Amino acid sequence: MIEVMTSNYAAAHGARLAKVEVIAAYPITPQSSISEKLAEMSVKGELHGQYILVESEHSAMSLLIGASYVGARTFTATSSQGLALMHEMLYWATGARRPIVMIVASRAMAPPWNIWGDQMDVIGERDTGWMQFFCENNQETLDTIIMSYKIAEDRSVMLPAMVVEDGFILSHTFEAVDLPNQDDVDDFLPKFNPELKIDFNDPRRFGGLVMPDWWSEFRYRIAQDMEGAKKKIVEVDKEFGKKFGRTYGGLVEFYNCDDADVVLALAGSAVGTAKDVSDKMRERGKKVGVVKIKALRPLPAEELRKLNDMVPVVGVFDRSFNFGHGGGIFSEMRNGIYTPDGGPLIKNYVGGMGGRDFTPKHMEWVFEDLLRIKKEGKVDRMIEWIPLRDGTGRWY
Amino acid sequence: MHGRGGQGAVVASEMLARAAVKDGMHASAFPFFGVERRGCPVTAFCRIDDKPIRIHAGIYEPDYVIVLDPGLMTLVDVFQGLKPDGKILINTTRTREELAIKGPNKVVTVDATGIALKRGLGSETAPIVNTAIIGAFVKMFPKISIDSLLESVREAAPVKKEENASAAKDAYEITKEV
Amino acid sequence: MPKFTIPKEEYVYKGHSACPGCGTPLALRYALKALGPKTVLNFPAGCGGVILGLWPGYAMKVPVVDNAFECTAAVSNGLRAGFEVKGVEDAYVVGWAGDGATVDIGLQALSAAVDRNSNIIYVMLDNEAYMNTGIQRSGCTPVGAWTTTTPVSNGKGYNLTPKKRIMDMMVANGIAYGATVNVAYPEDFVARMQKAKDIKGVKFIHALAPCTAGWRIDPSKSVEIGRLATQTGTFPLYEVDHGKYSLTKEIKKRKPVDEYLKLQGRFRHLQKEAIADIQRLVDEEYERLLYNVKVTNG
Amino acid sequence: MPILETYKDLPSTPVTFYSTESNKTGTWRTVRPTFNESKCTRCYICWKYCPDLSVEVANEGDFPKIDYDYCKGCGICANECPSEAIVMEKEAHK
Repeated sequence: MIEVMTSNYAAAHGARLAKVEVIAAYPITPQSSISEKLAEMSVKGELHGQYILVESEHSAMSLLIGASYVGARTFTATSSQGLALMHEMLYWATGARRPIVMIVASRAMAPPWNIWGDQMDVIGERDTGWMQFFCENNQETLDTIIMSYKIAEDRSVMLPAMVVEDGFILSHTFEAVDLPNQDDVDDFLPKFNPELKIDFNDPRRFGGLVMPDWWSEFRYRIAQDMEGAKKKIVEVDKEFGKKFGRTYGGLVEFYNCDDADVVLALAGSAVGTAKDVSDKMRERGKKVGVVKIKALRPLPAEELRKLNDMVPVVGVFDRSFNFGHGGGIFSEMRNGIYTPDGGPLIKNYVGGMGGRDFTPKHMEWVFEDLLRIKKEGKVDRMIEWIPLRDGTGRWY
Repeated sequence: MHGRGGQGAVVASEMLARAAVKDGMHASAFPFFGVERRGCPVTAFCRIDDKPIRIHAGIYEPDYVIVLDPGLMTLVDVFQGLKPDGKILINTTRTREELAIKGPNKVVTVDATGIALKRGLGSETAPIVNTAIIGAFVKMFPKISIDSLLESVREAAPVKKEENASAAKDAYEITKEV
Repeated sequence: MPKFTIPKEEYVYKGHSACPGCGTPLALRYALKALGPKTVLNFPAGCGGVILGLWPGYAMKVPVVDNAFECTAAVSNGLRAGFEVKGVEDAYVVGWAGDGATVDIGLQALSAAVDRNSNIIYVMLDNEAYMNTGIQRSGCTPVGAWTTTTPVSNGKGYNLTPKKRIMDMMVANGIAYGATVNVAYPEDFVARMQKAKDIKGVKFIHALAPCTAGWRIDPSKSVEIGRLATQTGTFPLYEVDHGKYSLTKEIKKRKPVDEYLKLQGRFRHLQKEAIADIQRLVDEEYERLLYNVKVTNG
Repeated sequence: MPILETYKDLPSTPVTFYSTESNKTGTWRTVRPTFNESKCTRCYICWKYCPDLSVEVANEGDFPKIDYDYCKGCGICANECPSEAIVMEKEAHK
């Protein structure tokens, strides 16, 4: 059934269709309409579990960890400061191997206050051991939530997943979304059935105090499972495609890349804009491609390394900035692409932060800049902020 | 789509998107992401295409501009970016000349306020004109059928669904095609 | 014929890692004797986690989950929600947090769990400081006590902040049931837990458990000193059943507080005047309690 | 019980595997409770107050027995015993 809705509503429908059993959430712009929609669904009896109003994001995550230990499927939504407040419990969910799924409507971190789209919040949490999936449009938000449960709850994975929608740009934009029917989702997504949960007949301590002699092994086990998740992600994406007719490239999608002179790698809602611009520029004979980073965690390093043989110049667009270094996705890309033998020329474009629009014209400017770099054979400026009011880039 | 906080510009853009999708097109609708407060000028956008819409960015060169509150025209340059062959729809009882509109753009007017009040939508001081004005708009943009629009209005209107649908229909009927 | 005055069943294993003379294992023993095997405990950071032993070992016969410092009430609520959605009705959910994890860092989550009338038992294991991290002052440290963050020099520097009136706060917040218990009174401890367990809503148990290291006491004296806390009125035993206060251990004639203080190294620096001040404080708080008993039963 | 040797032996969720009973805390002891059955009234105060579960009473009516494998020698039993049936003595091996 096709319905026009925001990405926030699509997220709520994703949770409903995944038959989540315990939801705990705390309001924050631009996530709030997810919480509101879930509350409405709960009142109408459309949810299969409990919806609990908590007093903070920290408690939301804590509560879900508790419920997950009993074997309940859990969900929450947050943004920005709320995600930062959760920070401690994000590590906890990972270490405790709780396959919680959370949607983040990404938003700028204060101060000064700014409630708009910006990926600083989620980039800042990329090392907490959560899988991170970025969405390009509202349909992808819904589909990714359903897929995330299947990936996260797999006994070989058992790691939490963060689904990222760009705040406002997706969260408040109405688009057509194909709502799958419940039977198909039930068929696709098995019930959460963890290997270990609280069992009064087999009382265990979930956690424990681990000494240095075993600590590395505990970490290594997670590292291995995160690595193994890559295979699962690709598998689930394919399976989803078979069932619902939509796929998202698994970990990473190469669009117009095969014969490209330059490519731009990016994550989130700007991917669509980049694809559009890439098509239009190709009509004019400019061979530009787009690398859609679907999963930032686990980082699809093997796939990214393919770019070594594909293109001489790679641009990376970041909707956030890590002070003191560069964009987070930029760091990740370099980390992923480069081998001891080197890699392509690479440049970071930083923009679209705090709600500043990143338009097709900006995108075109970026591609032209990359083509110039290809022609000149060198990167003159590793990190460029686009647009800035001092005349760097262009301001529309 | 230019309006004031509380007039329903955002919901109207959503209704247009819904109707376009019903008629087999692709659409996306979104507000200007600001801090919306009742009464302050707000802008909402709707992008409609036969092909899937992948762009997630604002609209700077619209084909159509809809003005929910003519009082805004002295505050906001509603013509900004409007293509030379673009059309503007204004909620007013005045004429193009009375509004002193120059330039090449086609101007369509509709008394959405009168229609809204007749249908009991809002009050004299704060009429809810969004559904009436999009009724007029689909007359200008026949790729969206009035039936799909009315269905969308009924779906998305938070209250007074029938009154809102009637307002859209009234406006549709009195607006002349251009 | 000699009789057991508390249930015989044990749910704590031998070989746990508590210091000799520690009050906490006693509290765990008594609580679980009342609650039985279908109980899940959750522990934030604190001595509790260490006492349960090193991985892969574990000192309890019931399931336990570990959690972060400030989220005991929220995790407990989550466990309860999990049981509810899974149709498990006969399990007890116990949040077992220290005084600092409760009255300081965990107060927000606890208060909200009370607002939600979450069906949990919350045991605040009160040893009157952050003992696990090395005896730092908490909101439950009594006036006069030395801690490592209220170090005493030339008779000055000891804690001057009164112990937080957490029970009154919880009662005002709307707990279903509250009780103070003391490891020196096992029968009362078990009775209070038995009463609490089947009441719906948040049951807040304030349990006093002496800490030999933090109180600077001889391990063999920990029960005796715990008992003196109640006998002097420093830690009176009472319950609050849906807002109604009543004493659960009547002390006919309260002993002077000095008898309690003088056995503990953490109060060794106190001069006569300071002891008199503490006596006055204890008297005032005790009068407040009697007043609460009177007005809520009138 | 699983054998734990490498990271592969760890479960997907960190949990414990054994009871702490392999941890013989009796080695911590520097003083030792000695029990004199003739003075014991079987009030079981020593059993109630033992933090280390090292005073055992098999059945109601039995005399308490001290489990020296785990007794940490805190001395609460001796301190609390109303009939002086338990006395703390220096550990011989110390």
